[in-house]
Amino acid sequence: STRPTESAAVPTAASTATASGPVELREGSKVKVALVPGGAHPYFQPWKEAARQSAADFHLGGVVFNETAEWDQAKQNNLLDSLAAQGYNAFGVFGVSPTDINTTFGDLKSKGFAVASLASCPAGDTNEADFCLSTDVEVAAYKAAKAAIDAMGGKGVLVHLTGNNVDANTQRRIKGVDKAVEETSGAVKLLPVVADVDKDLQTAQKAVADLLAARGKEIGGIVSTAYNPAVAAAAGVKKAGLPIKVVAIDDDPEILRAIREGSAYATIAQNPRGQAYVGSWALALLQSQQCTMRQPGVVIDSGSFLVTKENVDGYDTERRKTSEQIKQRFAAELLSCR
Amino acid sequence: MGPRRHRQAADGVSTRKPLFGLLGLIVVLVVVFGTLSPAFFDERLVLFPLLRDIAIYTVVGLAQMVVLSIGHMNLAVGRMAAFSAMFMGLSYDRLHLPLYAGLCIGLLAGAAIGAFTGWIIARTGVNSFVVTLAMDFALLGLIPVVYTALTANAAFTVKPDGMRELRQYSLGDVCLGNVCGSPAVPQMMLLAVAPMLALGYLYHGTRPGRELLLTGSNPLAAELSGIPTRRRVVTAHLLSGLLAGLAGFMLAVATGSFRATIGEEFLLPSFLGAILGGTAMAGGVVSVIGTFLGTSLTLVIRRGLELVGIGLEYLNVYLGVILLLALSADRFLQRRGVKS
Amino acid sequence: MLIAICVAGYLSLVVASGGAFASGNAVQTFFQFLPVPVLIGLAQMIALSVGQLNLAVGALGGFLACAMGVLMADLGVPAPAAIVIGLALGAAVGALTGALVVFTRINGFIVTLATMTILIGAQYRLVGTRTVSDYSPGLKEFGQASVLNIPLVFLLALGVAALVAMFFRAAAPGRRMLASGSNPLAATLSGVSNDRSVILAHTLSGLVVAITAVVTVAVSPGVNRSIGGDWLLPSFAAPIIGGAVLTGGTAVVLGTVLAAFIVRLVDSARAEFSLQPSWVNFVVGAVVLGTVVLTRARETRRSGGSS
Amino acid sequence: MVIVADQLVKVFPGVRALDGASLRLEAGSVHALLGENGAGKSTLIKILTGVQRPDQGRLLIGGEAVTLRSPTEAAQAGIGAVHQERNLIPAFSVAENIALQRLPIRRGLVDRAHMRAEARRILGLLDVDLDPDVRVDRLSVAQRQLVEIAKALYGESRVLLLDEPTASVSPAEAELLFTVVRKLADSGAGVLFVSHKLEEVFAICDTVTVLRDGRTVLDAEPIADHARDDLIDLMVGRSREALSFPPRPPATQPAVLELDRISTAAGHREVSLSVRPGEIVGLYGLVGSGRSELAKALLGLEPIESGSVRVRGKNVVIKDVRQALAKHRIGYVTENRKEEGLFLDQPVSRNIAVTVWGRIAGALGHVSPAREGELVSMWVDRLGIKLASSRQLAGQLSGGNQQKVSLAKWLAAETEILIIDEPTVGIDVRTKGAFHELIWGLAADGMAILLITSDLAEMITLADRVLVMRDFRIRGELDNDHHYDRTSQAVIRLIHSKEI
Ligand SMILES: Nc1ncnc2c1ncn2[C@@H]1O[C@H](COP(=O)(O)OP(=O)(O)OP(=O)(O)O)[C@@H](O)[C@H]1O
Ligand SMILES: Nc1ncnc2c1ncn2[C@@H]1O[C@H](COP(=O)(O)OP(=O)(O)OP(=O)(O)O)[C@@H](O)[C@H]1O
Ligand SMILES: [Mg+2]
Ligand SMILES: [Mg+2]
Repeated sequence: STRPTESAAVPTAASTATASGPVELREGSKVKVALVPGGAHPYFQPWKEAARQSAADFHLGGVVFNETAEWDQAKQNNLLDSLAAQGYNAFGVFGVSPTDINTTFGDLKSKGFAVASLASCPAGDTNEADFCLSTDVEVAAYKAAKAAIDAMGGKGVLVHLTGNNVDANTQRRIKGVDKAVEETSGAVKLLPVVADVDKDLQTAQKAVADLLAARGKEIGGIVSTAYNPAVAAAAGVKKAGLPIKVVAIDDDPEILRAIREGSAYATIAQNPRGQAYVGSWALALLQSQQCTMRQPGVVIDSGSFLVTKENVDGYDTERRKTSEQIKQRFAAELLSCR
Repeated sequence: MGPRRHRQAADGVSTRKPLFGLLGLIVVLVVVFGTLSPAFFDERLVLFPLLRDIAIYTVVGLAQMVVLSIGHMNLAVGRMAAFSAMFMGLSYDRLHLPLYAGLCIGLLAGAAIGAFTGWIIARTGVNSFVVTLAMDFALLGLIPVVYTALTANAAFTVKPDGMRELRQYSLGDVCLGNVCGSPAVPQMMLLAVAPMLALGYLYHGTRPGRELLLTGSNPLAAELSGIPTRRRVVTAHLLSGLLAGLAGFMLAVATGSFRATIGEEFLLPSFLGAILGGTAMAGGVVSVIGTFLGTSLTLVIRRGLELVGIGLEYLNVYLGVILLLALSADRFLQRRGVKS
Repeated sequence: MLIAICVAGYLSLVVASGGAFASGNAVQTFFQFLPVPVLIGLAQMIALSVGQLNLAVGALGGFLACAMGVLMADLGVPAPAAIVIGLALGAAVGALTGALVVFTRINGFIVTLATMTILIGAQYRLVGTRTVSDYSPGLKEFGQASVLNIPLVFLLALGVAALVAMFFRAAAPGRRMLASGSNPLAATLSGVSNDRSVILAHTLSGLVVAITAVVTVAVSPGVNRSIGGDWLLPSFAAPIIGGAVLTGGTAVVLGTVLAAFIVRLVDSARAEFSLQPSWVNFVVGAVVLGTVVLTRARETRRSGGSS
Repeated sequence: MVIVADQLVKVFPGVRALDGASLRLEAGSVHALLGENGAGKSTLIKILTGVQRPDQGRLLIGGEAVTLRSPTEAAQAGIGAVHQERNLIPAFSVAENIALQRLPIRRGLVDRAHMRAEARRILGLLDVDLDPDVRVDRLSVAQRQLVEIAKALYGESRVLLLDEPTASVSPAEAELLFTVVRKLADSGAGVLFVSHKLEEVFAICDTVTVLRDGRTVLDAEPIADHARDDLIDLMVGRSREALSFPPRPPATQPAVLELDRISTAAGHREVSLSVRPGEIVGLYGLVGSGRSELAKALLGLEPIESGSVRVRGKNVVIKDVRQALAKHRIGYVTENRKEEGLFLDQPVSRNIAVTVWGRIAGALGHVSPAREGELVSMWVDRLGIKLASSRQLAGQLSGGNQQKVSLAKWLAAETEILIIDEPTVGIDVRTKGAFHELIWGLAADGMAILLITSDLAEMITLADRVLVMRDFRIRGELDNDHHYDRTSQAVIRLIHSKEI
């Protein structure tokens, strides 16, 4: 469950209130923020709305959301340069390739732009961006797996469906799931990961169908850390009418629907809206020279939430609360402002 | 093999390479985009990265061109790049070799895998399409195994000395006395120019090059004219692997790490660049400059649209439409030219 | 030859799975996902028969699937109407592509690559990143329905295959297309219009893609921008393993179907033995190469691929 | 019905293929169209069949002006043609190839029964017995030729245009064709007959038109009024004497090429022959007797099962043409230029230079353009190849000029042993003479030549010794005294000799 995160977040929130007043952005009109995901994906859709809202709330020079990177690091680098050429001077980026993105961040910083790594942090233990606001993909995968295992009653056979096998993020998701399974010390058996099934919905559907046809009886839980397999798994399990607990990540309408109708057990919702909204705000503070990071490259958890049938309608308010707390935390601990 | 060749022989137009047309198109587009958004001429933020891309994808196109020249295809062009980049990463990460030593090792690996592919094709006489497709799958399986075994995130992140410089430096940084090159032209461009010159010479000036073309033009007649067609098949695929490797290196340097996903985006651009440039899929006709221009055309269009601020909703639509319009216009003018 | 491999492969799977693989459910699952590879293979084969390539197979399929989905789910168009529109649209796009190839004389590869890009863009315009799923239950039932564990959609695909075979064997336009593909000059001198053949080929190719899209909409839980993203290589692999020649003049319907079957076998094996994806890729590579070496080696001692 | 071409002009990049050519083809007559290679004969025929559009001039059919936009329109106007290039669909059946013009349809599908019947009927006219259902790619060169003729007859053509129909058929088959042609003419059809074999022309034609450099220099005159030589003069533009070579003293040096009781996978049995330097050995036989395949076997393209090959006295096993060329200095001029001889989409220069690169290539295989250029232009001149520039694509040359290119390739190679397969198929009289002098000269300079030809006259003009092959066996050998009647008698006798 998500209790720990919150209980962690709440006291800090309390403390900020006393420590220092909330930070107000004085002059945002010269700051143009570009929010650049790795490519088109349901996960990032809330960024659009957040972009509009932050532009309005903080009177920024402009906030643009551009998803034309098409999951190609080279394309994303070019896109960032183009945006810079168009006058954008603060960047919130989901790096296509976690192992390369630090290089990109470095280049952007060296050109004097404020940079935030949103929704995922660079691989390795350094972060060239000003800060990283995310729930790390590995952690999210870990939580999803745990949720599935709990639902399975702590034992049984678990399967992990995921995307492009040679992608670094996929490797981290696999690690996350493996970790959760290891913690059961053998009570839960993990079938070999089914990767490369996110290419298109049918590949995913086929993979799920074949899986259920071959192993359906023994499988107790499916955790999908990619979008299409999640949709396919929910539908597949429902069709096969097997008592398999499907846990997804992210909260695309399609997945929430599956949870409501019970074909999926749960999902690990993250906080893309908060990432974009708070991220833009912090970027504006940095780029307008009003503040600096106390500890450049710091990593902040943007929160993650277990969504089941029970809280499927309520979890979003909880999530907005968290976003607010993150903002306060920035003000209190992370930024030092003039 | 007959059909396309007859078609070509039948009318001179289709065989003449549309180089000037392409050049014209590129100029026109640059002017248009430049006026729509003056930022287009920003040396540091636009021209430099654009030219760096052109350099990389020109090499990719050449890697496809050399096999097209014998009427074959290489569907594994991207995976061969990844394969050879893997060896480069290994030699930096494990052997701590300097940048160019690692490059050489990687290129050797690329050449080897290419030659092996060519050898299978020559031996079995099976369609290159199928063999390279199979090779692609095989490598697709092999590469992740190695990376997951040896690295944390499916990538070698060590940065040998000179890598950063190679990525960032332009001709502006090479000066004779106090005259310096243009800061808009990345030094990496040299890595593309070198193979362009080499291939240009190979095809126009040397025996093996011409023998490649004739093998593509009519394998049976080539065999009967004393050309070692099988050896040429191997040669072509070897070169393809080598160039793919070079492209992989350039991409890795440009983005930052030697990773398993290198080259995933290479396949279609490799054909597009070469064929736009006037290289015939049926073999026997190549154009090195054309490959460069064809690659430039597509990248200029994309970059221009980006700068004008086209979102994903329209980007691809415009990309395709502009490409079609531009080429149709070009063809139309060409035919007018021939008539008069 | 291919047949032998198919039978052998299938039986070995049945044995390996201790008979489980012969069970109704498994059989149904197996054939449930055969129609799409078969149909896209045929669509590509039709283009190849006149020496053309159709890179837009996946993009067109994805676009049409999404278009039909949106028509039904958002605009409330009844399924039959949506299907008719989809088919018509597919044929139209195909015809347009063919016309472009003929009238601009731009290489078909480039043209279809451009149309592919356009269609991918259009598909995104239609559905963005969402998944459209609440459309005609009737259609979805059809997608799941089966007689004796053989899904209707598979029978549909076989029907289409039969028609295509018929077309190339016995219909005058089909024969003319093959003539154009095999030797355009000779075809011209025999009063066959190569231009017409090319346009017709692209039109039919588009139509078959549209049928594939219909099947997709019926079979899959929903449609989104990912549909069709993975069709390109399979569409080539099936006919070429089946014995089609890239430069035209061949129509190998049976070969295409069998090749698709073989690839599907590998999928199932992957699940059956829960193989590592890497291994599966090895296997696919090996199977593809093995099959073709066996079937082709005796044919041609001539160096190099036929293209 | 008459068909009239009036002052046609056709210009290709660099060439005026037709430059005021006129033709008047009467119904009920066989009309010869003569001219050197590149004179414009095929172009004229392509225009009469709507394959190409004239740049100037008019076509009149039955008195009124017409424009033929496509071969279909020509067919509808009752014009059928056998073009110079082979134009069959290899994978289709004989019947289907014949009927491709207008496939018979029944209930939307091709009516195969009817198609087969039609094919049988037409093949019957030619009385050729060929199974209408056999795939064309299983046929011999000659058989394919006959199918093309049947194809032209399909659809009751009132006008039949034959562009070198006898170029690659045996005399017997040619005879057959002539009787058919006569039949057609007598039944009121107009036949246009293009050939470089003047004997044939005189044998079957009533009237004659001569083209020179795309211009009509003799317009539809009775052939009877003209002697062989003044026709040649008209074609060539200047008079030349017919050549005949005196018998030579038999060559004395030891043989450089010897086959000793060779048997091949292709079916040759116990084939033995030897060729000395300075000697032309003729290998005669009907089409399909296995001569070309013997040559191919010799070059390692067909497996040799038993027997031995000796080159300059040493036993050798030849792997491929490259080895034959580089190591043993053996060259092979293929018989079938389109598939085996030429690179149609490549410049003429490369087509010729391909065999010499090995010799002139320097370090890194560098080929000096100058060196290559002069070699190419030398051979272009020596064979009088008619082209716009050496950068012109081989596929754009006239049929005969293509043949010259494929020969030039091997002459340029400067081999010591040369196997020449059907060198003068589709070559005009003058050039044929030039070829003969050339080949004779090569031998005189000490080259060992094995000459394969189905043209008996040519064989007797050139060969020192003639070997006769039938059904993949050597049936006999005779010394050639260059006396046509005597030697031809002997050869024919050997061919039809019944002994096994
Ligand atoms: N498609 C083409 N492009 C360019 N030149 C051509 C083309 N077709 C023919 N020519 C030129 O036109 C001239 C006439 O060619 P044509 O084939 O009519 O000669 P021909 O009389 O048939 O000779 P032959 O007896 O050798 O067949 C030649 O010089 C040839 O090179
Ligand atoms: N009756 C036949 N039926 C089928 N194929 C044949 C027949 N005769 C010959 N062929 C094939 O046609 C080609 C011509 O035969 P080949 O060239 O070997 O004999 P040839 O005496 O050299 O004839 P040519 O005079 O055409 O050179 C060969 O490929 C041969 O296999
Ligand atoms: Mg001719
Ligand atoms: Mg022969």
